[in-house]
Amino acid sequence: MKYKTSSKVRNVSRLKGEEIRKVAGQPFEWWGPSPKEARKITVNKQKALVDKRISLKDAVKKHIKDGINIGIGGFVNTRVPVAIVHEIIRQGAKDLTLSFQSNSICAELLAGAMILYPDHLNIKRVELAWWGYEVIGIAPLLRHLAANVMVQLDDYTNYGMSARFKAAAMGLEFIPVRDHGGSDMEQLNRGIMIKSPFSDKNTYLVPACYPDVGLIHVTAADIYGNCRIFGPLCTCPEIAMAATCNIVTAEQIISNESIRTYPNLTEIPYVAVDALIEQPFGAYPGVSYGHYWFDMEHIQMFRNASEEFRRSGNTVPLKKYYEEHIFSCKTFNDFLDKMPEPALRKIKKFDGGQPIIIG
Amino acid sequence: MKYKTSSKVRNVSRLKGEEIRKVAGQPFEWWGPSPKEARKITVNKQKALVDKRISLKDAVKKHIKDGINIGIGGFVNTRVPVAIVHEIIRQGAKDLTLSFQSNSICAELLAGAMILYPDHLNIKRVELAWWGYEVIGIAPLLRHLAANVMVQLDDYTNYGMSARFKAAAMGLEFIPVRDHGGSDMEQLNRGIMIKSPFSDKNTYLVPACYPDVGLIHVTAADIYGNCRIFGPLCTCPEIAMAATCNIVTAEQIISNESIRTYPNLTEIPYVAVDALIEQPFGAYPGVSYGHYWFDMEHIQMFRNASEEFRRSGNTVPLKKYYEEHIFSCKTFNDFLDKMPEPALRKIKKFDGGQPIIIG
Amino acid sequence: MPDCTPFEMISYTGSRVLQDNKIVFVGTGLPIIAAMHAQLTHAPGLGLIFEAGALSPILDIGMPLSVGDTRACRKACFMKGLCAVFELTQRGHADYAFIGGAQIDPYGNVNSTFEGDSYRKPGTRFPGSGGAGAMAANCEKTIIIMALEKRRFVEKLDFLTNVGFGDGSPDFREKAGVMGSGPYRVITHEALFGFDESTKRMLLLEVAPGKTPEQIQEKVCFKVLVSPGLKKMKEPTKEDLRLLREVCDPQGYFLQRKIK
Amino acid sequence: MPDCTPFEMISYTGSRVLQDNKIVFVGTGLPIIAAMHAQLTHAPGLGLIFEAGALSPILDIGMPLSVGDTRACRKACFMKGLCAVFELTQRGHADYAFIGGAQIDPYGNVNSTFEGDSYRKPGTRFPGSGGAGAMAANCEKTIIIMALEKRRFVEKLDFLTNVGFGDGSPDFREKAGVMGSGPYRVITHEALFGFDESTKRMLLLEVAPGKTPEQIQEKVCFKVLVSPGLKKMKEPTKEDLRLLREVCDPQGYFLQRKIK
Repeated sequence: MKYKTSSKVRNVSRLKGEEIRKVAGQPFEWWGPSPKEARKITVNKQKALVDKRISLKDAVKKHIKDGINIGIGGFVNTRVPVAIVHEIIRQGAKDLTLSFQSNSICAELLAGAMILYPDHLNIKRVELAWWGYEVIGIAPLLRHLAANVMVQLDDYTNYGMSARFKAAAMGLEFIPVRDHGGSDMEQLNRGIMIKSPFSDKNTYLVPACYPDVGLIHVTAADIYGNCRIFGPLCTCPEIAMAATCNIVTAEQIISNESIRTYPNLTEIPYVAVDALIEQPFGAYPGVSYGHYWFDMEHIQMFRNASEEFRRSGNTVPLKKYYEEHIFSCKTFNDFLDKMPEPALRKIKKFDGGQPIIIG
Repeated sequence: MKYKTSSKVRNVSRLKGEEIRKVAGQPFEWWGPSPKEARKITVNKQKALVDKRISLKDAVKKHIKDGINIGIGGFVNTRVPVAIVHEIIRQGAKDLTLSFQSNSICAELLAGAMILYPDHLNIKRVELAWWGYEVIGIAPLLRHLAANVMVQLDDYTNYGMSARFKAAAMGLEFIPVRDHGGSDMEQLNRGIMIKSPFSDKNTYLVPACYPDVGLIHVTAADIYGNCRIFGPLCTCPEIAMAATCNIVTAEQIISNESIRTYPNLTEIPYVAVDALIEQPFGAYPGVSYGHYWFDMEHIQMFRNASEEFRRSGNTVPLKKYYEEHIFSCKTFNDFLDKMPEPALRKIKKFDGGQPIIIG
Repeated sequence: MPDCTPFEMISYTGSRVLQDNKIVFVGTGLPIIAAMHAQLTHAPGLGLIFEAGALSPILDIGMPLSVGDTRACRKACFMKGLCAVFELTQRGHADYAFIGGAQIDPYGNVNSTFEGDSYRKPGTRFPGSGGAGAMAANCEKTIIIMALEKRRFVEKLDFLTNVGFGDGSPDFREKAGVMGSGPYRVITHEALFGFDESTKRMLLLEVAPGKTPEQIQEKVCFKVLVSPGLKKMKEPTKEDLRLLREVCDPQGYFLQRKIK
Repeated sequence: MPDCTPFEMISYTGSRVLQDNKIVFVGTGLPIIAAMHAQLTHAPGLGLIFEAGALSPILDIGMPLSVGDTRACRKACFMKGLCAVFELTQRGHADYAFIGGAQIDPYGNVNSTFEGDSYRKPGTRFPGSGGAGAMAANCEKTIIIMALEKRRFVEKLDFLTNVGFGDGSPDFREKAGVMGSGPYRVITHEALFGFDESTKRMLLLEVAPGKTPEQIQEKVCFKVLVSPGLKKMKEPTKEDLRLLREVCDPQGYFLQRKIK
């Protein structure tokens, strides 16, 4: 199937033919609900405006099941759903598929949990574009998982993953993109090159990505789940519409009256939201535009523990992080309470004060 | 080509086989710039933040040429670019292709100009979803043009046309949709049914629509062309990104500082805008959310003149409309000056006062 | 029964068909009136989609006269553009499509493109598919409003604009690549139709008081199946009529029109 | 010439390469610094795109440390998400891509996925394509920053992540379905490369003062073509260095790092 049409990329790199054939020989498979299944789940939902607020603990208990595909919102350190990820780690889940464009702390936290507590939480495969810390460095735990063949990876570009969520948000099976072609991703990932029926030109199609559950952190939401996002939207609106269920944390709950005063500002409509939690600092130590910048020192502290594990196999500092910051906390607020007040004050100040509309 | 794959729609209706084959026998053809040509035009543009303001007269003189595809923004009576259409009618243009989802007054005004002054302005073909006045009635001049085979029509759904502009905004050749299949539009329009390479299921693809020039009316813009739109966005952001050039009228010019304070509110970025005109009431007699409702009496007056022509062939009332309201006006403000003040007061009041952010 | 106009009967019946806590994608005119009435009575949790871009507005300054009209966006929860709401629909968020048209055939296919013998040279050109084609394809259930007239209820359409069950074959919609389950109800002032599950043909479910299935058949070109559980159409109460006349369409834009 | 670090030389050269009134799609680190320097000197009309969603921000509260960082959106003209900015790029609005990577081959293809013999069992896994794959495909011209080291300038990549000229055949990019015209410059601290028009292979355009083409060749695995018009790389002035050190990256996050 893979080779019905292709670019001329074969043999440009050292990528081995047998590896390519191995992957290409597999029939195409959805790594989450198929488009038809995803639609059916949506069709069968109640569409009423109801209060979606619930505790994070109950939300995760209700929606995070073994074997599901979890779509992670945000981008690298931006509006990443850290509070939700902490709770998933506390409760555990197996055979997960993760889907995201670029992530740092959320992906590493889940990877670390898998390394330390494999019977409690583990990741089977990841569809992604990028996994790292940008200025802070590479992702040690990804490197460990990859080198030890502990997860299956499926590589796309940031646009490719975004377009895959977008295709799902549109209710489609696939969407054409102008990238991947001519790279080894074309040879390995689950996209397919076709000839455009309009021009006969090679055109790469990426399959839609419908997560079972999307994890999204937003600037503000009303109790029904109508969400405002200020700053970069990342791929959050698309992931939320793509997923068959969404757990959303919001920096603050605002009134439905405010939402209805400026309906143009709603980036995710209530119909997509299943569980809503007011969680200030819900993306901490990541950044949330209009509220706080990222806490580089905290991220470095966790990364240092991860890097020490990768280099030496010493799990002590890493374990200490999980015990102290996740397992000994009942809620994300318990974790935040352990953070030094000056650190939080500093990241609030660093936000820069570009205004957001939450009235 | 058309019949490589198709639904089972053949012979469900009385649509004649020879008519279908006639259309399907034609090779696929872009009705405006091809995706490659459109990209090239964009690549060669200067990308600087420069003051885009110009008179409407000069904008039309510069950008509206014979033979081009004009993408009309707005939807039915909503934020329709009436001021720009008046100027196009004043200056004239030949062999036009029009592209829009649903339109009323703009399409009828152009059609009427073609009927009355065919050597001055004429339309060769229209790609569309809907042409009418909703509550006010059918579009008499469309009916006249169609019955007399004066234009070629290519029919899609409102989503189909929107998706076609969206595909162009994304720089693509085509986009999959979940409609048209199983209807006679599948047999006649320029979309193509394929088998999805992911599921082998029938999937309809519509070709992107790249207008040469987009006509857009917005709520507010800064001098560089960063545009805010409140109320329904219709397909305006997509048309603006699809077109290789855009003429934009704005109810009001706002400061670049304001734009930069709330960058999330910009719906069309400056890079898409070539000519900008501050034109209060630029969509009149259509509606512009936050500013005014539509003027049903004025629309009825024009439609009555059109309907009289359709029924009786009498061009006098229609000609009177064009002479009085377009040709005897140097600018759109001259036209507005002829409108009774109470009518404008009334439609302002009918807007309802949902707030917009223009500070 | 208080006197009611044909369009009042249609609106009231449309309202009855809509369930609470669902989302209905409405077109201009009677669909809006039916949805407003439903919200005011048995379905306060009904959400509306208007195709210019609004989800779940509150229609508190009057009935919208256009689906792109400011009134149709009034106090919406979410408002973007056509792409956003039609994609909500493709993704499964719209329970009902509420469409009209010029002709309907036994399988719930609808023509809103032209009447006559030729697409290229139409006898009467209509406005076109508009939103109806996408709604009929991808809202979960399609409700069609149509005046009960022989020229409208035809064996074969002049043009199939908005997809129903096609030729009635079980896989027609799947082969068409559309997602919704298809036609659900056809509402006229004298009869309410559903569709027979196995043949996908129109099935008479209810007739107006004083009417017989035979009288309905006379106004339909194709053979009408009659439900074994045939019922009488419920009539609007005085209060229903007050709501329709005073709240939903006080100017009578739609309700006071005449059926030819 | 004042003393300058390798990364200062790269940033300054990056700045030189960027024309005024164009739009550059920047990644974290040196690309941002180069673009900031260009805006401060010869290209005040240069616009920036950050992939989390910002177009043409004003970086007046410091250098962004992440492309999704609040600072990267500061006073932007337009801010949506990844889809919006990558689609601007597919549509032709981004003149330059500014990317890095772990390995580069003679045709300007870049690896940022893994080092080793197997995709499934990589020796060293890198972060992945991220935005670079889409930028290299669809920005009009691709600028690549790379430390000049033999292990990086290789004959064949372990993995081709971000498309350049592929195997150098004239229709490679067309057959790949990508839109941009491809690799434009490769910037190192000791050499600036372009590409030969006919062979699509890397072409030495400029060398750092005191360096010879032979010395550059020693650090590159493949045969380096040398431009007949070979030039000396321009060095930053004191004022350039002040801007780089005091305005662009006062904390030295990127400029003070060492090349291994």
